[in-house]
Amino acid sequence: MVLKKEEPQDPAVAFRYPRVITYKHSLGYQSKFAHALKMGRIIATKCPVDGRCTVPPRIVCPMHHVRQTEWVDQGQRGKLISAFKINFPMFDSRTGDLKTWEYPIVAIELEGSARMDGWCAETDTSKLKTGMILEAIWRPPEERKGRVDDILYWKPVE
Amino acid sequence: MTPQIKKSVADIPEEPIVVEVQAYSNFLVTVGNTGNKFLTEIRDNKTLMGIKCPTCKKVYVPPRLHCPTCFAKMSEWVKLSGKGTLETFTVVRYAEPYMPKEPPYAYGVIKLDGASTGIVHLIGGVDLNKIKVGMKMEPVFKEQRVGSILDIEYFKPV
Amino acid sequence: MAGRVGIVAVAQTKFEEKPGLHIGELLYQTSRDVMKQTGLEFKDDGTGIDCTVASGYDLMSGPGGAYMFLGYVVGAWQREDERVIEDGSMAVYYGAAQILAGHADVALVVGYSKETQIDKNLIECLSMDQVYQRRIGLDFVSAAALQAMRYTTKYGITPEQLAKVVVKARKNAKNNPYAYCCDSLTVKDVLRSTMLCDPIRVQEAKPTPVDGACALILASEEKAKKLTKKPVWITGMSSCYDHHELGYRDLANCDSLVTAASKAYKMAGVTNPLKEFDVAEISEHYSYQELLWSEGLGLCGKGEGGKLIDSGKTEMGGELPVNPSGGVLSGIPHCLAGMHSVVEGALQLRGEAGKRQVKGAKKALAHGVDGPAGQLHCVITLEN
Amino acid sequence: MTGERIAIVGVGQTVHKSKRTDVNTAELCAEAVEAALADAQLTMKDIDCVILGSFEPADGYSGPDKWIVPEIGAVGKAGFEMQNVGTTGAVACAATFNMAASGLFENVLCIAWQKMDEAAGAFGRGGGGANEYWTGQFPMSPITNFARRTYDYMTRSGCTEEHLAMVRVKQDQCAQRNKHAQLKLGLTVEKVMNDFLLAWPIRRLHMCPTTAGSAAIIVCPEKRAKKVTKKPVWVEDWFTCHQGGALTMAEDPQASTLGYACKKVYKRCGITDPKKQIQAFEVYEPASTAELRWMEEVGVAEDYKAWKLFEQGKVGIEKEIPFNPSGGVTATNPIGCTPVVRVVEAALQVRGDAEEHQIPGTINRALATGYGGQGENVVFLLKKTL
Repeated sequence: MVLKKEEPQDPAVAFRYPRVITYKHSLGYQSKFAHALKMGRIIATKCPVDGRCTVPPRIVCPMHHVRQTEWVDQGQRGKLISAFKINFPMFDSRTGDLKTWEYPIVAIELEGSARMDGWCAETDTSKLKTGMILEAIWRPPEERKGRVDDILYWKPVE
Repeated sequence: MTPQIKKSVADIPEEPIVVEVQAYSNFLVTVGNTGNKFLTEIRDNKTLMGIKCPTCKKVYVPPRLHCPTCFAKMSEWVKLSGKGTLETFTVVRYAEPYMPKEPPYAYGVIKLDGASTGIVHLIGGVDLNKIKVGMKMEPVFKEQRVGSILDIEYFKPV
Repeated sequence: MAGRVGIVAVAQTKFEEKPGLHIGELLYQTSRDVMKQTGLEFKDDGTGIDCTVASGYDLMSGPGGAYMFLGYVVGAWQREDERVIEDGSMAVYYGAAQILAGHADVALVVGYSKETQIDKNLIECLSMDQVYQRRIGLDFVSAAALQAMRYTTKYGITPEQLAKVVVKARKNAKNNPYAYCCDSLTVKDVLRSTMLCDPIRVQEAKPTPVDGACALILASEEKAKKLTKKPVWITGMSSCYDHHELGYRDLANCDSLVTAASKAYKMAGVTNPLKEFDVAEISEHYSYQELLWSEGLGLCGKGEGGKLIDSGKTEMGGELPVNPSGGVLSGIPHCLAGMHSVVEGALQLRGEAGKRQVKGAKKALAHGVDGPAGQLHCVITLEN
Repeated sequence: MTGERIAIVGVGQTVHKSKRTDVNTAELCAEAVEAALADAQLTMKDIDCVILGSFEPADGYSGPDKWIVPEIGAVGKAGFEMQNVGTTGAVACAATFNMAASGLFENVLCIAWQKMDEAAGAFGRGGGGANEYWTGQFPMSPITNFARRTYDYMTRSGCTEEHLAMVRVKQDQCAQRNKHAQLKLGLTVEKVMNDFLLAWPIRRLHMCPTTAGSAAIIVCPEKRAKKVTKKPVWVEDWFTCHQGGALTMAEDPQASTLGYACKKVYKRCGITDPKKQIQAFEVYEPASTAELRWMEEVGVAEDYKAWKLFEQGKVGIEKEIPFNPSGGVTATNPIGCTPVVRVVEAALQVRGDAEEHQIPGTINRALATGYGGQGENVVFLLKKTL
């Protein structure tokens, strides 16, 4: 679904309607997770019934429908589960432009057993093998905003 | 993978965060052949056209392809004088980014002569405090017309 | 109706600005509340809640498919979980239809809205058609104002009569612990407030932004009798669409509401709504709407909305108290108003409405509205 | 089911195209409604309830139903709009079936649409509200989801890229016989394998296109249905199986509720051997590669062995397993309306009116599904006789 930049000639046939919506999202219970990211840590909510850890945090366990109040530190390393590279520019709703993505997206199983997405520093996907250990590389503390992109990428551990 | 020592999460603050995010969009709005005819007539001939239902004989402005009550396909165009009666109006006194003008400005529903319906448009060329329901109105066209409903600058009292 | 659908539990949050709370928390609080009242859980063996119907606008809560990441909070895990993109009353309507269809026995209906995170007017502007009405910057406020002007001039409704609606709403809201605005207002205060969009003044429009959520559990007749001692029955319901283009309608009438009400009344066997109902909850986003919708609902004749408010019949203690909760004018978020009406109606019929209780209420009328200048109405009649 | 038994009495769809400049979205819907009314030999006057479905962020509207309703002549009728990401059309169908079965209405119209040529640059992507700071960071889209899903499937099953290409070629062969389908490309395995790589192993041809299209169905309760048509298609059962973000692709790349939903519906309808008891399948596969897993989940193939059926050439309109005879979603995809197109196609197969892409023999039962979000599914079972 690549955006074509050609503009229609005749507004009586078709016209562009650009619009920006500003959202002020309350993170609520997720705030703790954002604070942790600012501190360079990843934490997950844990289900009191079966102990399943989830990142991003969830307010209740979807399967057991119980409130998850316990937080568990997930460490800084994880096992690679899958990796793929996006070879085409995709629409970025944050800027309204097309963006190319240089790093492959990886799914990681963290030490604390939660699974999450991340970017991988190794751009050659053939070198990425399921089960290899990756380590989180963070932005400098002063640049962190409490968002997932505070983790710049995940780097294979030699 | 040897798990690292589980760190305590007690030191991570919990106070709620509100994040601000922008969502951009750039829709292409297709007018369709029926709307196209209406808009080009405004642009090229400064004429307002209505469309007549073959079943219930109502004349609709702005036009549409199907009659909203009979679901009959409409194709008979009716040329209108553009003059009409002000059925209702309002003066907008709050500002929003999507508005076409700086407030205060006025909207009105103008029941066009020869049509069964009214058209909503801007009211101008008159002191906002002197607008009265029942006034005879006529359209004022822009010098530079592109094929949009805003080619009518506003309706003003005759 | 083939069978009856019962409301077995209702819940609502306090309506206020809640910048510290995530939408999920609002949903969780209310849905857990009704589950606790009934002791029901999400189960797939037919002994728990069978399906969820939510109502909420996507663009209100986040860009694109926001609900996709919220459904699990109200039990979407491998379950029937559907969403109506309309005012909350339509979710109740659909939930009840699912039970009548025999597709579910117990339905959880939830509504959520978080106005603090968005410019409500912008989203409402995005509801207008792109080529004509949105291009000239029309939104729900200006659309309502056009309707208000037409209505008041056609029938000679005075500004004082409109202001009385607000005064009544705020006075009633004082008895409602969940209400957002319950300040003492006089007619003069209302008339002195800034003009927002002629003839609607700031105090005559719904306070915004407000956050909140509502939840109900609906059940089939058999199940409802087992689940609660005080079931509230849905006896009639209908929705009806009107024209979208404001110019296509006579804004002084509300034809679609008349149709919706007559269908719902026919189902419920109601012939004289003013006499037969003991309490009504009407979604009045602007002061004129209580009067105009009252006409549409048949509580008074055409153009007699002004007389109705003057007569005091709709006050607490009157013949038919309208909006004992304070209604939307005391602050109910966008798209939750109709569901709130049903919740309040059910509370009244259960005799659990606290200080705002209408004594001995047996039949209640709930109404929800969506779209510019009341394009889509939904009427639900309740009985205990 | 204690409510009324219901039947589809009329179906209609537009010819799906990548772009329509001659009509706006509302007029596009009217085309499908006209087709459905003509099919059922009813007029708009007969319809007493309309259920609308559209993925509104791709419409640029908040509640587009308000604008569509007058164009389809539904002013003064009851109804509302349903939406749930990719399964929008499916929940709209479910709502239509519920409304008809509730006994409140005689003729219920379901209309769903999407005009994707307008929507390039829609309001953001999934998950904005709940996990804003999370999903907003990653370019999450069906493409990335299915790249992950397919990668995982390949490692588990041992199938190769060639098999994936075979699936695509089969779909194209079917689509070429469907006059409503959008993409008719005349593909070969080589062509697919040399196509532009979006995200390995997903190539451009594997993904669903963006379509401007609309579809409508008319549903009546039993008594009325028998009056209206000689060929009613009975709605046997349906199940909306959502998961509401309970699992992400990172947590489980095979996350899907289809298998669960099928099991549940099969049990309710007494289906023990789906391969024999169901003669037509219209399954929503946003990427052609997903069809393999979906075949396993609906029960026509063993787990992780569906690719072998393609190797043996057993899948096709006239073959052993008639899967997606219409060409499926990789040929036509007006998002919010796609599941309705599935139901429409399944109903046509049951009636024997699918013309060029009709499956030979009697179709007693057909299955249609809707897919959305991260593995959410809705299953419909249609039947020829009660």
